[in-house]
Amino acid sequence: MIDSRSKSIVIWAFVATALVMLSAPTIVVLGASFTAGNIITFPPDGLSLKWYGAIAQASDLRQAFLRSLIVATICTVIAIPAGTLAGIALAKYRVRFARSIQIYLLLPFTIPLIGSGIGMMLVFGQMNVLGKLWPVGIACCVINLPFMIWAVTASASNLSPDLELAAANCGAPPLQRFLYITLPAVLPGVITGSLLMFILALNEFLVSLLLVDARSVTLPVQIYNSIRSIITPDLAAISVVFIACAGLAIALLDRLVGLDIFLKSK
Amino acid sequence: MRASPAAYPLTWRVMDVLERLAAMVWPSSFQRGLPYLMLAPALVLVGLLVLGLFQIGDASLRTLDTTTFLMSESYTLANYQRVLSESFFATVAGRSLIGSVIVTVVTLLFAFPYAYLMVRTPSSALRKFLLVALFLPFFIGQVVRAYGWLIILGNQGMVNEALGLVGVSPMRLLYNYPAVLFGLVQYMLPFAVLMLAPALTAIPTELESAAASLGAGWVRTFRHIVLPLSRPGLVGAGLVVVTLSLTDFAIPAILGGGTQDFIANAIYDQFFRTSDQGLGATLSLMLVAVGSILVGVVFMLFGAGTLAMGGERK
Amino acid sequence: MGVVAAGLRPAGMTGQIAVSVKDVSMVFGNVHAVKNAFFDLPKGKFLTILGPSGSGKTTLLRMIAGFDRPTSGEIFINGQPVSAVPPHRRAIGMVFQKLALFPHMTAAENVAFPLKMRRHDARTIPEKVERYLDLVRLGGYGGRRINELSGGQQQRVAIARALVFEPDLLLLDEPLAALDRKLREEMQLEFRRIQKELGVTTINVTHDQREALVVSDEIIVMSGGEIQQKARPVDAYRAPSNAFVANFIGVTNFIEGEVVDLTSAGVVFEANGLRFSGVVTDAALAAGAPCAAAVRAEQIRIAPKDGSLGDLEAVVDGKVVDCIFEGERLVYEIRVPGLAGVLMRVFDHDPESHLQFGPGEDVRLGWNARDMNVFQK
Amino acid sequence: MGVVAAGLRPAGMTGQIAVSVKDVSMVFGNVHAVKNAFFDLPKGKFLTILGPSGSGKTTLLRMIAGFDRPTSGEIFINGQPVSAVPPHRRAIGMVFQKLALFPHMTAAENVAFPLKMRRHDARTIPEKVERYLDLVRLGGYGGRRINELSGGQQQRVAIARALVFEPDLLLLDEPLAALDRKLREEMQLEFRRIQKELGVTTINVTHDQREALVVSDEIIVMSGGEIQQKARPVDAYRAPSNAFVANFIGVTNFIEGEVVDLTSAGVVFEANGLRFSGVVTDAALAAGAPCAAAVRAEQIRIAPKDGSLGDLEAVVDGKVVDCIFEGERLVYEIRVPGLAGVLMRVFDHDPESHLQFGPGEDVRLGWNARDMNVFQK
Amino acid sequence: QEPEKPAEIIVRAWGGSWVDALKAGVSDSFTKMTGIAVRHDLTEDNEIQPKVWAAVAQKRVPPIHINWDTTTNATKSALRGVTEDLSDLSNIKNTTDLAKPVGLDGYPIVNTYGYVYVLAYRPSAFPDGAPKSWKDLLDPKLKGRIALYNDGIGFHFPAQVAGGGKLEDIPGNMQPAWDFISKIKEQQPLLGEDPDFTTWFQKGEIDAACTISTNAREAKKNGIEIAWVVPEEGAKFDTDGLWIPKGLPENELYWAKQYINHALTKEAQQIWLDGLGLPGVVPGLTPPADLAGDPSYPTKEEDFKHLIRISSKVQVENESQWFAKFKEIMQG
Ligand SMILES: Nc1ncnc2c1ncn2[C@@H]1O[C@H](COP(=O)(O)OP(=O)(O)OP(=O)(O)O)[C@@H](O)[C@H]1O
Ligand SMILES: Nc1ncnc2c1ncn2[C@@H]1O[C@H](COP(=O)(O)OP(=O)(O)OP(=O)(O)O)[C@@H](O)[C@H]1O
Ligand SMILES: NCCCCNCCCN
Ligand SMILES: [Mg+2]
Ligand SMILES: [Mg+2]
Repeated sequence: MIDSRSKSIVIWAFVATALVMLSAPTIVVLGASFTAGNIITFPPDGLSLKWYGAIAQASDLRQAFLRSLIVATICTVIAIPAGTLAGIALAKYRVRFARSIQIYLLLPFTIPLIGSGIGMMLVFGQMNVLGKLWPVGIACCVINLPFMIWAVTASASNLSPDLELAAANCGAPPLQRFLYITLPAVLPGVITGSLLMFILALNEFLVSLLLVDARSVTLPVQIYNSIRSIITPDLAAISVVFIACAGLAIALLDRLVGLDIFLKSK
Repeated sequence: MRASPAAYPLTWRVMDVLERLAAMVWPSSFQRGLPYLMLAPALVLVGLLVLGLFQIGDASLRTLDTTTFLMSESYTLANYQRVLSESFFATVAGRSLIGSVIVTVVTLLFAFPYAYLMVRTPSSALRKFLLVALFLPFFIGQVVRAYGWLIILGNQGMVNEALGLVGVSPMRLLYNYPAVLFGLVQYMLPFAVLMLAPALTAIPTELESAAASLGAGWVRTFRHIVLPLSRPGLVGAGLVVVTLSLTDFAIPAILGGGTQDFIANAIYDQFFRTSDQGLGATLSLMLVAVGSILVGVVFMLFGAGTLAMGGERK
Repeated sequence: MGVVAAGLRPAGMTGQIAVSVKDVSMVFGNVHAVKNAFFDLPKGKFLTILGPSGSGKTTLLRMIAGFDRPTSGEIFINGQPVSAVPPHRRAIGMVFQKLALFPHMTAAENVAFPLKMRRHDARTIPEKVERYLDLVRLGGYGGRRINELSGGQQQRVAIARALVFEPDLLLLDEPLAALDRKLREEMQLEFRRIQKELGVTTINVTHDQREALVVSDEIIVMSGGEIQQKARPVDAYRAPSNAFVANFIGVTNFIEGEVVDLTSAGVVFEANGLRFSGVVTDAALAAGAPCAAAVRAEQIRIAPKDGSLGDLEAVVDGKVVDCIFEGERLVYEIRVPGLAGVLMRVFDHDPESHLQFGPGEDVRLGWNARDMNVFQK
Repeated sequence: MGVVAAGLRPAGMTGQIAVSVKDVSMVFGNVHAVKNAFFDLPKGKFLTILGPSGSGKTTLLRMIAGFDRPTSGEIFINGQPVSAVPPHRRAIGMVFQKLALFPHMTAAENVAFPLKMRRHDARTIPEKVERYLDLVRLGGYGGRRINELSGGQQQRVAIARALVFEPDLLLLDEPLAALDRKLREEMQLEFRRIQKELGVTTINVTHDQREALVVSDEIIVMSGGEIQQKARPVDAYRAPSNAFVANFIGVTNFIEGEVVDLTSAGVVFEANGLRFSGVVTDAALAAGAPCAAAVRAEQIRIAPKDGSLGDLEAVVDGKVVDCIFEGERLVYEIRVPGLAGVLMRVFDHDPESHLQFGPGEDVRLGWNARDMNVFQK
Repeated sequence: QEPEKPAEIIVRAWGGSWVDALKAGVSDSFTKMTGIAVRHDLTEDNEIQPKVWAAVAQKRVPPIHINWDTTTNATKSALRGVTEDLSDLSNIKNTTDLAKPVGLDGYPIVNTYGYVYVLAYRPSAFPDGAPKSWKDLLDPKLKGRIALYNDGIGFHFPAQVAGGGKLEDIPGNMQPAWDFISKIKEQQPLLGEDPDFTTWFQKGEIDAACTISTNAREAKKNGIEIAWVVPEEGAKFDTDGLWIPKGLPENELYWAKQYINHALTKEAQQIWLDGLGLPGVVPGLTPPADLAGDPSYPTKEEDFKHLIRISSKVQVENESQWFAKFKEIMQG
C-alpha cells in the first residue's frame, strides 16, 4: 500500500516521540551503569565495570533476585490456569451477569495497590502464612490478573467453536479436547499474558513490601530499602542486568514462538 | 489383556485416568455450569482482595483515638464525613480524576499510531524493534527510572543544557503536575499499545484501501473507518489506563516533587504516616467505588471492549 | 409446496438403515429452522441435502452429528438414538463448512488425531495416516502445516481426517463451497470416487445443484426448513415434486396458467389463451387451480421464425433479447409475446449452429409435452 | 507458452483509451507476481482478467487502482500516469474480493460514504444513494446494517458503493467468488446489465471461466504472472493461443503427439501411431516438435461401437468408464486404448439420448479437424 | 541460665549510612559477643508500623525483633500497647534523661540518641554567607530551590517561631506556623524523603533544605557541596529509640533485650553515633572530630537553648493534624 507522505510523517512523529519517551531513561541508565564515578550520570564519568563488580559481590542482592524469580514464577504458574480458564469462559460462553463479573474481575485495577497490599497482608496474616514467598506470588498474580485474562480473551474470541466440535468428532473426550485443541489455539494469548505477568511480578514493589519480611525480601523491595541516603550506580548496574535478562528472555521467546504473536489476536 | 506400551503409549493411559477423574469431578450433565467452573479460580483469586476489602470496610467505620492509637470499638461514619467535607480530599481526588482522564487520552493518542505502525508495517524487523522498545522500560525500577528522568529533564539535565545552548535559561521540567502526567503516560504506553494491537490487527487493511478508493484521504480514513472500528481496543486499553493511573501511587510520589499527590498517595499517608487506618480505609473504598462506577459506565456506554471481545459466543 | 417427506420414502428398502430421522424439528427463538424432517438413509448410500442459504441444512446436519439436540423428534444412527452417546463416542466423521482443521498441527497430525483419540493401536497409526493421505492424493504433504497448504489441499486433509478412523457415517457441510470452479468440479468427482471406494454412508450438504446431481445416490431438497423432495438425482431433475424443486435444480422456464383438465395421463392447462399439456409430479395439483408449468432450458428447441420444429407438441414464437456465450453452449434469452411477455431461456449446445440468431431476431421455440412438469402455484 | 502480450493488442482500436498498462512488472522478494503486462483498454469496455489462484490478478488490479507501485513499467488512466495522483483523488470505483464494506455503517451509509468524502452536494446525497440502491435492486434495504444482509445483498451494496460517485473506471476483484452458484450466475447477468446501463469502463478479476465468458467484452488470461492471451470471449474459447488457455477455459481433452506436417492451412500430427489433423493458434508450434492437441468435450460426438459418425474426420474407439449425470447434460468418461489409454470427457446434451451408454460399454468417438487446436507442448 | 539463642535476630533500621553505623557500632559487636547473627530489615519506619501492629493484633509472631524508630512513632506503638517493657535492662541506669521516653510509664521504648533538623544549604548559593534565619528561605532567588520533608516534619516548630508565634502555644495556636508555611508554599518547595534531598543537592535541583544533619553530613562525605546551620529561630531536636514488639517467643525476647542493652553500652554508642554524627544517651562519649562545636551536635546545656524540644506526648497526639494541615497547604 502506498501511504501518503503526510500520513507517514504524522505517524512517525508520534512513534518517534513515543520511542524517546519509552527509551530515554533506559538509555541513560544503561550508559550510567558503566560509569567509573560514584554517582549516576550521563554521559558516564569514565568507563568501568566496577559497579557490576559491586553487585556481583552483593549476595543479598543475588538472593533477593532469586526470590523475585521464584515469586514471579509462582505468580505466572497460578495466573496461567486461572487467567486462561477465565478468559476462555468469558470469550466463548454466554455467562450470566457477565458485566458484573467483569467489573469484579477488574477490581485488581480499581483497588489502589496500597489497599490491595494492606488487605492481603491482613488476609494472609489471618491465615498465618506471611513471610513465605508463595503468598507474595499469589498477591502479584491477583493484582495483575486482568492482564492475563485480557490477553487470553483477545485470542480466544477469535477461536472458532467448530474447532472443539471437530475435536469431539474426532473422538476426543472433554479434557483432551481442551488440552490438545482449545489450549493450543489460545496459546499466543497465554504466552503474551504470562510474559506480562512474569515481568510485572518481577518488578512488583508496593504490595510485596507489605507481604515480605526481612528474610524474604524481593529485589524491588531490597532496592527500595537500600536507597535511604544516596543513590549509587550499582542500581543502574542492577537495572542493566535486569534488562539483559529480559532481552535474553525476549530473544528466546522470539525463537520459540515468534514475537509477532503479540500482534495477532489469533 | 493389556496392549503393549507401543500400542498404547503411557500418555494415553495417563490421559485416560485424568479423563475419568474429570468426568467424576464434573459430569457432563453439569455442562451448563462449566463456564462458571472455569471462572472459579479467577473469582477466588480476586476474592482474596474482596476479603481484604471487608477488613478495610470494617476499618473505615472506626476512628483513630490518638491517646491510645487504637481504632474505636463502635462504628461511625465520621471518616466518610471527613473525606466528603475536607477540601484537601476534593483537591486530591479532582487532581487524580482529571489526571487519569488526561493521561488516558494522551496515552491512547500516542499508543494508537504506535500500535498502528507496529501492526501495519511490512517490515518484521521494525515490528520487533517496536515491540522490544515497549517491553524494556518495564525492567528499570521506578526509582532508577526517575533518576534517569532527573538526568534528562532536571534543572541541570540534558534537555535544559541543550536549551541553554540556544539561550533559554533552565526551567523546571520535573516535580510538577505535567511531569506526573508525563510519567504516567510513559508508564501506561506499553500496556495501551499491547491492548490496542490485537484490535487493530482485526481491522482488514482492505477497508483502508477501500476508503481511499472511495475518496477518503488518510485523515478521514482514520476518523471514519479505523478509529470507529478499533473501538473495542480503545475501550479495553482506555479502561486499563484510566484505572491504573487513577490508582497509581509511585509516579505522583516520585515525579510530583511531593506536591502532586493522587488519591493513592493520600491513602498511603493515612495508613503509613498518620497511622489512621480508618481514614485510609475510607479513602480506599471510595476510590474503588469511583473506579468501579467508571468502569461500569464505560461498559454500559461502549461495551467491554477487548477485555471481553464479544466475538461469536456459544 | 409442503410435500410430506415421509410419503416420499422409497417403500421396501432392502439395505440396513444407517440413519433414521424421525419427525425432527428445531426452533431457534421464533425461527423454525427445521420442520418435521422425516427420512431414512440406508447403509452405504450417499445422500445430499440441497437447498438455498438459510434453508436449515446445517441445522439438520448438526443435529445428526449430535452437536445440537432437536426441539422435537429423534434421530437414530444404526438404531441407537443419537443423544444417548456423547459426541466423542460416536463413529461419525465430519467435514465442517470452514474445515475446522487444527491450525497448530501438520496435515499428518490432523489426520492422526482421531486415531490417537480413539486409541487405535499406536503402532499402526503412521501407516494408516499415510494410506489416507494417499487416498486423497496428498502423499508426501503430511509434514506441511495447515497454512502451508492451498485451499484445495486443506479440503482434502479435512476429508482424510474425517475418514481415517473408518466412521460408520460421514457428514459433509458444504465442503467445496470455498473452492474455485475448476477445483470444485474436480473435488466433486474425487468425493464420488472415495465414497464408492470405502462404501461409507455419507450425508453431504450443499447449495450447488450440480454437485448434488453429480455425487449423490439420493438428494433431499430443502427450503424454509422443510424437506421438499427426496429422490434419486435423475428423478429430482426429471420429476421435481413441486415448483420450488424444479426452479432450484437446473435452468427452468415457468409458464403460469390455469388447469383445464387433469387426468392420470397428464394435465392440460391454459396460459394467456393458449393450451398446453404436461405431466404431473406434484400431488397437490388440482383441476381449475392456478398452476405453473416448468420446462428446462435444454428441452426447448429453437428454430428460425416460421421454421419447422418437427413433431414437438408445444410451439411458441418469440424474439431474441440477448444471447449469452458460455463457451460450451449459448444461452438465448427470448421474449415470448404470446405468453404475456415471459422471458424464456434456451440452451443452444450445438457448436455448429452457434450464434445463429442475434438479438432482435424472431424465432420459434418448441418442446415436448412430456418435458413440461406442471405444478400447483 | 509465453505469448508476447503486446502482440495481441488489437491494432487500430477506434475508441478512446481508458486504461493503458505499459510493460508493468511487480516483484515481491523473489516472487515475480506480474511480468511485463502490456495492454490497452478502450473506454466503456468490460475487461475480465481470468486466471488461477496466484496468477497475479489481484496484484495487477491493485497497481491499476494505484494501491501499489509497479516495480517497473507505468500505468496510465485517461492518459495520466496513475502514480501522479493519490488513491483518494482518483475517480476509480473498486469492489474488493472480500467486499471491504464498512461494518459499522448501514448499507445506505456505505453507499453515501464516497459521496460525502468527495464532497458532493449534501442535499443530493440521499437521493443518489437511493437511486443506486435501486439500481442494484436493494431499494428499502438502506437502513440495514451490513451484517444483517445476506452475502448476495452485501455484494450488491459493494457494487453500489463503487458506482455511486460515477467513477471513470470500475475495478472488480473476484466479487462473486463467495456466492453460491445460483446467486452467482444471477449476479453475473446483473453485472452485465449494470455495466451496459452506465457504460463505465470495467476491469473484472475472476477465476471462474464461465463468468469471464458471460460478462466480458475482452478477456485477459493470466498464468504465473504472465498474460497468456487477450481476446474476445468467443475467440479465447474457440482459438486459445496456447495449451494453458485451452485447458483453463472449458472442458478440454488433450491428445499428445508429435507434429508431422505444419502448413498455413493446418497441422498434421501423430499420436500413438494414429494421425490427426488440426488447426493452429499457437505461434510457437514447430514441425517435428512434441505437441498437445485439444478438443472440447462438447465437440466430440459419441456413437455406439462400430456406429457411424457421418463425416467427422477424427474417429477413435473407447470404453465408457463412468457417466455422470449433471442434469442438463451427461458427461461420459471414456478410456481410449488407441491413444495410450487417455481418458476423454464427452458431453451428451441431447436429453433424448441420455443414459444411452452405460459404464463398460464400447463406444466410438469422433470430431472435426477444425475443432482440434494444436499447441506446442 | 540464659535462654536458648536464636540463630539470628532482626533489627529494623534505616538504610544507607544509618544501617552502616548501627552495624559497625552495635550489631557486629553483639554478634561477636553472643554468636547471634543480626539481620537488618530496611523497611521504612512508617511502613513497618502497620505490619507490626497487624501482627500483634492477629497474635502472630511479629516480623522483627527490634524496631529502631523515631521516638514519636515509637510512642504511638507504646501507647497502642504493642511494645515490651524495657525497664529491667541493666544499662538503662547509666543513661542520661534523654533515654527516658516522655509521658510514658517505664521504658516501653528507650531513646538512644538525639538529632537535629538543621537548615542544610549549598554554600555557593549563598555568596553573602550562610543563612541565618528560616526566613531566608523566602528569598525570591530560592523560589523552587528549597526542599522540606513531605509531611513537614522538623519544620513545624521553627515555622511557628519564624511566623511570629510562640512555642508555648503549641499545640493550641499554631496559626503563625501555618502562615509561615503558606509563605514557603509560595516558594514552590520540593517535598521528599531523605534520599531525595541527597539526590536533589547532588543534581543541583535545590539550594536549601530542612533535613537531619546526619543526611547532610553523609552527602558531604560523598563529595556533595553542602553545609548546615541551626538558624536563629532554632531547630527541632528530637530523639530516636529502640523497642521490641510484643509476641516474640520468650528466648527471642530475651536476646532482643540483650541487643538493646548492648546498644546502650558506651562502646557501642561511641562507634554507632560516630557513624551517625549524633549525640548519644550515655555520658562521656567523644564527639567526632568534624562535628566538634557543631550546633547540630549539642553536648552542653546551652547548646540545647537553640534547639526546639516538644514533648513527644504532644507530638504524638497532634502530629496527624499537623501533617494533614501541612499537606493541605502544600497540595493546594
Ligand atoms: N443458533 C441459531 N440461532 C438462531 N437462529 C439460527 C441459529 N442457527 C441457525 N439459525 C437460523 O436457522 C435457519 C437455518 O439455518 P442453517 O444454518 O441451518 O441454514 P443453512 O441451510 O445451513 O444455510 P447456509 O447454506 O447459508 O449455510 C436460518 O434462518 C438461520 O438464520
Ligand atoms: N505482498 C506480497 N508479498 C509477497 N508475495 C505476494 C504478495 N502479494 C502477492 N504475492 C504473491 O504474488 C503472486 C500473485 O498473487 P495475487 O494475489 O496477485 O494472485 P491472484 O491471481 O489474485 O490469486 P487469487 O485468485 O488467489 O486471488 C502469488 O504467488 C502471491 O503469493
Ligand atoms: N532519626 C532518623 C529519622 C529519619 C526519619 N526520616 C524522616 C522521615 C520524615 N518523614
Ligand atoms: Mg450451512
Ligand atoms: Mg486475488
